[in-house]
Amino acid sequence: MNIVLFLILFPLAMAGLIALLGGHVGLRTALVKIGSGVVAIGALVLLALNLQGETQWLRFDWPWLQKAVLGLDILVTLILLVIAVRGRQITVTALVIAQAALIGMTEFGGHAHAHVEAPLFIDSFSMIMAHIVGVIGGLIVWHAVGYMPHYHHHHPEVPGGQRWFFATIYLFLGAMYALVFSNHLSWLFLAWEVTTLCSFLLISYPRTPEARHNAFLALRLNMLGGVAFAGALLYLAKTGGPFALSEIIRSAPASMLVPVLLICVAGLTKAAQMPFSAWLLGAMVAPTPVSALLHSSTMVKAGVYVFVRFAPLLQNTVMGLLLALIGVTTFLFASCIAISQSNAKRVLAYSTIANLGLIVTCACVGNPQAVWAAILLIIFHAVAKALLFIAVGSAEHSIGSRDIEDMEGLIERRPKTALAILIGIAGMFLAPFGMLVSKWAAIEALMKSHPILPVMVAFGSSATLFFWSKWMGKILSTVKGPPPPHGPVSMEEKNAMFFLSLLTVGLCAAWPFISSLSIKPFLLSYYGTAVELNRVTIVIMSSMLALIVALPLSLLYKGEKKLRITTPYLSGANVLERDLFTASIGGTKPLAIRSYYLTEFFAEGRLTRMGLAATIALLAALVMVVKP
Amino acid sequence: MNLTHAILAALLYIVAAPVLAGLLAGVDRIISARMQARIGPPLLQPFYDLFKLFQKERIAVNKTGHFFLLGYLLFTIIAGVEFFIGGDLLIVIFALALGSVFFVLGAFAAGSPYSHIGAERELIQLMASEPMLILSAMGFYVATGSFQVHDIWSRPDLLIVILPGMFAGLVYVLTIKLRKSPFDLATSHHAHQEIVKGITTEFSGPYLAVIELAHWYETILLLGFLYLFFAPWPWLAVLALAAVYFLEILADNTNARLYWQWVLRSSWIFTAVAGAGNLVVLYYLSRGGTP
Amino acid sequence: MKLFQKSPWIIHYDGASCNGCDIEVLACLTPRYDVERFGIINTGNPKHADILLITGYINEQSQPVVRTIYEQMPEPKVVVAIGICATSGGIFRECYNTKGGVDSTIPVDVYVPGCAARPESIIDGVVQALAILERKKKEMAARP
Amino acid sequence: MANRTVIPFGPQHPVLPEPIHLDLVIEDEHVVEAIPSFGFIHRGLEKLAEKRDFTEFTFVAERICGICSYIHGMGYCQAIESVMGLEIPERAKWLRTMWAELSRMHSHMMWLGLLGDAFGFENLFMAFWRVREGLLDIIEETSGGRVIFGAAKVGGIRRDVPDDLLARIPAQLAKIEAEMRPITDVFRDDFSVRQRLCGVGVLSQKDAYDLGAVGPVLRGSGVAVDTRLEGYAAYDRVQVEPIVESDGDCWARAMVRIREVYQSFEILKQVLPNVPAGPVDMKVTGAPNGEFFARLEQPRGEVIYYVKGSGKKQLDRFRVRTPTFANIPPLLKMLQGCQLADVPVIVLTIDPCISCAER
Repeated sequence: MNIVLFLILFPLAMAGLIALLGGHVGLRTALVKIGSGVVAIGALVLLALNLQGETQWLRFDWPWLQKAVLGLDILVTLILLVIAVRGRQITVTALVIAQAALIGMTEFGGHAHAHVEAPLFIDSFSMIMAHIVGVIGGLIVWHAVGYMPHYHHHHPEVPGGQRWFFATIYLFLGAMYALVFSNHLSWLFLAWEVTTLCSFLLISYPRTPEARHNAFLALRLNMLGGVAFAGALLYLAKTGGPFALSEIIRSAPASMLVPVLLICVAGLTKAAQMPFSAWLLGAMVAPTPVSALLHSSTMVKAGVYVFVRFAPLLQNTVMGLLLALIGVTTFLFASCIAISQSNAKRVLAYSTIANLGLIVTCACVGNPQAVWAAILLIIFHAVAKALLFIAVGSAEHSIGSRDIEDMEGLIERRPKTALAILIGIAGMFLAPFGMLVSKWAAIEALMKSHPILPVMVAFGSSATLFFWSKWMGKILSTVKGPPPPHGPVSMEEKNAMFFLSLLTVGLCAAWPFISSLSIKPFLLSYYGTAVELNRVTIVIMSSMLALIVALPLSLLYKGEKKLRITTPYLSGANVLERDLFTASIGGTKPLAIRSYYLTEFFAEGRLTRMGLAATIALLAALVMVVKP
Repeated sequence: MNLTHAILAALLYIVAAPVLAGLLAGVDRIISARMQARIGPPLLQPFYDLFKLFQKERIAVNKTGHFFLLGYLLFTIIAGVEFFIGGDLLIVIFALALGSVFFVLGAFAAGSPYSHIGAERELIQLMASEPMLILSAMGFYVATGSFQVHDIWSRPDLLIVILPGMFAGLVYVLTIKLRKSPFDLATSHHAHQEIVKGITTEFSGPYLAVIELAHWYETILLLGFLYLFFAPWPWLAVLALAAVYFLEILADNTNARLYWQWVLRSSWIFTAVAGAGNLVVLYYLSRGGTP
Repeated sequence: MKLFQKSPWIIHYDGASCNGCDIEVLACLTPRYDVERFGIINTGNPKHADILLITGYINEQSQPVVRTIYEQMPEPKVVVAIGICATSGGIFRECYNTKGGVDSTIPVDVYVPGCAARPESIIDGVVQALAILERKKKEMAARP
Repeated sequence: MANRTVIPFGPQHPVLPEPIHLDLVIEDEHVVEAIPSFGFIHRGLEKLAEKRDFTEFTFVAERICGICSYIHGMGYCQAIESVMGLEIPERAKWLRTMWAELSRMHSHMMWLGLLGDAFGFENLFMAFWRVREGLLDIIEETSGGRVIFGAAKVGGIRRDVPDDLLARIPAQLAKIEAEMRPITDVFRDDFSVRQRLCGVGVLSQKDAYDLGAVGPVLRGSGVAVDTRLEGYAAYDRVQVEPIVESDGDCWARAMVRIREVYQSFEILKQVLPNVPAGPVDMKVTGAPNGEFFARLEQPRGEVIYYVKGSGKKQLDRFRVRTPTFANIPPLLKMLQGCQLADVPVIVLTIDPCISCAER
């Protein structure tokens, strides 16, 4: 099982190497590229070595290891403290100090420190997470190699720091691996804090006041979660509870209410759930690869990871129901708000928040089928969202805007990028693509819990239908003649888009296999039962997919030669060019067609306030329910 | 349901649905005309129109728009087939939504203002009607313990008795789906509309015929949804469906077209009250009154 | 079956008329005349229409509009000029901005007389147009 | 940053029987800006007055517009008669009043139907037009024409109406009135209709006055002005009260027109029994010399005719200021901030007669 250690340590080593040698551009590029390949292939090797998805434990006989973890903990805390103090952030400073105090009391408070026999482990769920981190993360890093020079070209005001940028990203990936393989809660906490730190560094990368502000916002909200997490550790230490994830999961739910709740609150912050969702929107200021990374394979996925882990404890509890309500409320409100957004990245951000809400909901409902849906959602969301961010980043470079309205007719201007975005969007909401498969499973699963959950999902998913469809429509519709695109798309960007598109489509064909190979063993190990798939449904879904892929072939039908191309209907006011019409007071006017944003109906501010109020009330209810 | 039955049911739907829906459209037009003190067209008029449209010249704004219409037709048929072979209700609803999205994309692709506005309005209507459809599937699930149409179909008890809210909600949403006033925002069977023909503005001849055909398939599928409420008593079901359809025609003839805000708000509220209310009541009843 | 005779869809445009013929065209749709009996529907959209009913003569400003509408109609299509103005310019023939009847701009198949044309004669004109529509359909099919 | 759609609305548009064009700028469905354009049916018929004999020109004047055709003919004749100092026979005056009211009723009922259609209430359109046919029958029986009466003539009316026919009309009108009641009640009470009309396209009293609105648009905003009170034809001998609504919205304008239809029934009840016996026209000799303004109340509001002659058979100058033309500035005011769905409704509530406005 050295591969696990390798997966954790290799990115860390890469981070160090790039930090040391990254001054040389060529060398750095080569290093980053090789590194991304190794990370992705390493994850795949893991699959090959452990095809059955058996749970395996890693034991270490090194007594200094725990002390090293503690040392690193202190180091990370110190770095955070320096950042907070130098940034004159009083709240953040207070939070860091609070967290340090909690950890100090845990470690040095004279409690019998729980010994964890196997601090690292691997089961089929961590393998799925490892693939997401490795394959998608690797592709994003590969993309970043091509993207970053463009980025600096378009943003000359941003000081170059690609060396530290790539080092941080590798550190991030290493921390994510550590997070999903940790069985020891202290180790998990360390990885948790490192991801917080890395996200701060990456968000503040542009060095603008806005970036700085948003980075501190992210830090503040995530530190809130960090403090909660540290509180959970202290509670466990005081009550002599287990420190091993595997033991916590197997213990009686009633005895674990407080620590589980605290860690779940930490999960809420990381998964950008309301009322902690603001940081994810702010994180858009960072370059595209960072957004792609934060939204798809890392960071937010760390948040939902703990929920899925704790799912058996949350099943059939009031706490679980309340947390599920927070998730579903986030889903509903974020989906509705996304309708009013025209900035592509904000739409993606709200959609991420919404989908994570759905994952949280499923995990908190916690029955086998719901967890099955949650894991499928994690997989499909990671792939499709990474693809969307990367494709939108490319589109932004070639059209000079990230506004959806400016993507009009992208299908003619940049067919490949447009196709990638279309596949990504289809992957996010259309039958029979992944997210829809999962949503279908989610609704079935949530029906076994309280009906208010699936009802809210039904409303939320109709809202997603609206904003995704109009975006697709915008890309497909051509009103003006295509203006020449500026700026080429780099090879690396194309590769990443191609592979992620392939993955998005391929995964929908392959999901029954993923389900039976990876998710089923996990559920069996957790619950002793698993979900059986309806064969007819799979056949229908597959044939729908085949049809969607085959439909473009109908364009080759030769009867279409008889087609007469004419002008669009403009009430008879057409002028020869298709985007002009005879205007009032003489002359001609260009046509402009814009999508609906329904900004009064789905007002961002009002809905955000409503969502915040609802989720804060739910949090308060949680505190009332869970008394230590 | 075994394979032979399933194939037969699918074939029957593919062949019989347009015939049935066409006749229904004919009756609809005659009844509407009578309500307006007119004689109205012959019963077979919808078929004359359809076949005529297939014979018209093919014109289009660009070479891609109509490709999406094929998707509209195909996925609507798939939704219907999945329904009538007794498949998963949620898949039916998603396939239906997929078909509608294809339709909308086709209209967007035309890049013409009126079809664009029509497409946006169609999306609003989709957003308005979708929750109720999903909720009705949930209602069937709570009542019968299954999402499979086959299981729901073969239940001996009359579902309308325990799902009256769902039925009312579906009838409400049916008005949107059938493009009847006051909810004929995106396009209308009548001529005078502020956005011309809305979503169908740019589609003519055979392409318009495809849209009409898909709409017919959709109509029968939705009526099938309503049939489920009365499944054990087919005669009552036919009677109820006739009454519902008449009600839709009546609503069409006694209402002005409303604003999109009103359509969206009212159908979401109606869904939340009738649909979700029904669901929650059922949930607590099934748990013996204890929350 | 002669489908075009059973399902003619019309579109109406006011070239430059006094309204008299226009409201009579609309009156054809209403209960007393009820042209839907013959499957006639007023579509309002050139792309759906088979028969273009034009009232009034053509002036400088309406000429391109009429041309566009005609061009946007799919084959087979028939043009019916309604009222004496549409036929020849009628009482406005000597006005300074006239281009003449509808046939000055697009080919006309049926001329309906009257000022204003009565609903009965408009319906008669449309019925005459049906035969022409059917003929054009055959010509269209014969074309390679 | 605003996402604004810019589209042409008209000239060819199914809700507009006549060509008018608006450059619409909309945001979602909010109308941000609407710039109108005219001239699609400009015929230049005022210029034609220089080529035609002034008596013959009556036919042209009747074809200024096919809906308010009769009043145009009558107004033109009244103007010429005033220039020439002709006092036309009493019977002609009364019959003119009758036709003017019949013409107002058929115009209003046509308009009510079209309005119903504009907000997607097809049944209402059919119902109003069905009832209106009865009115057209009366018009056809008395004048010979359905929409263009051809009854106006300088110096009187073109043909007399038999007394037995006049005696039959009240019964016919009573039947029409009975048929109308339930349909107009829909306008008054129906939920969806009120949704579409109440509070839409509000024109304040001050705006209506300042922008020079006329007719039902002005009266719908609470200004009691009705040119019929000037007492032309036989209006000085019948009871006419201006019909006023105060809300200034589309519903108020619709109500004004509905009440005016009923008012016309009342006026006809006063006119028909009182038509005196006698000749209906007089011999006209000479040619107009001088100038005159005639003001009449058209269904759409006040219309002004200006004629100037210099003793020739042809007029020097003929000019019409039609109500639609006057109502365009208020229309632009009303369109501000409305919904896309309201555009046809608001445009219709000024009862646009583009043929009139563009002549």
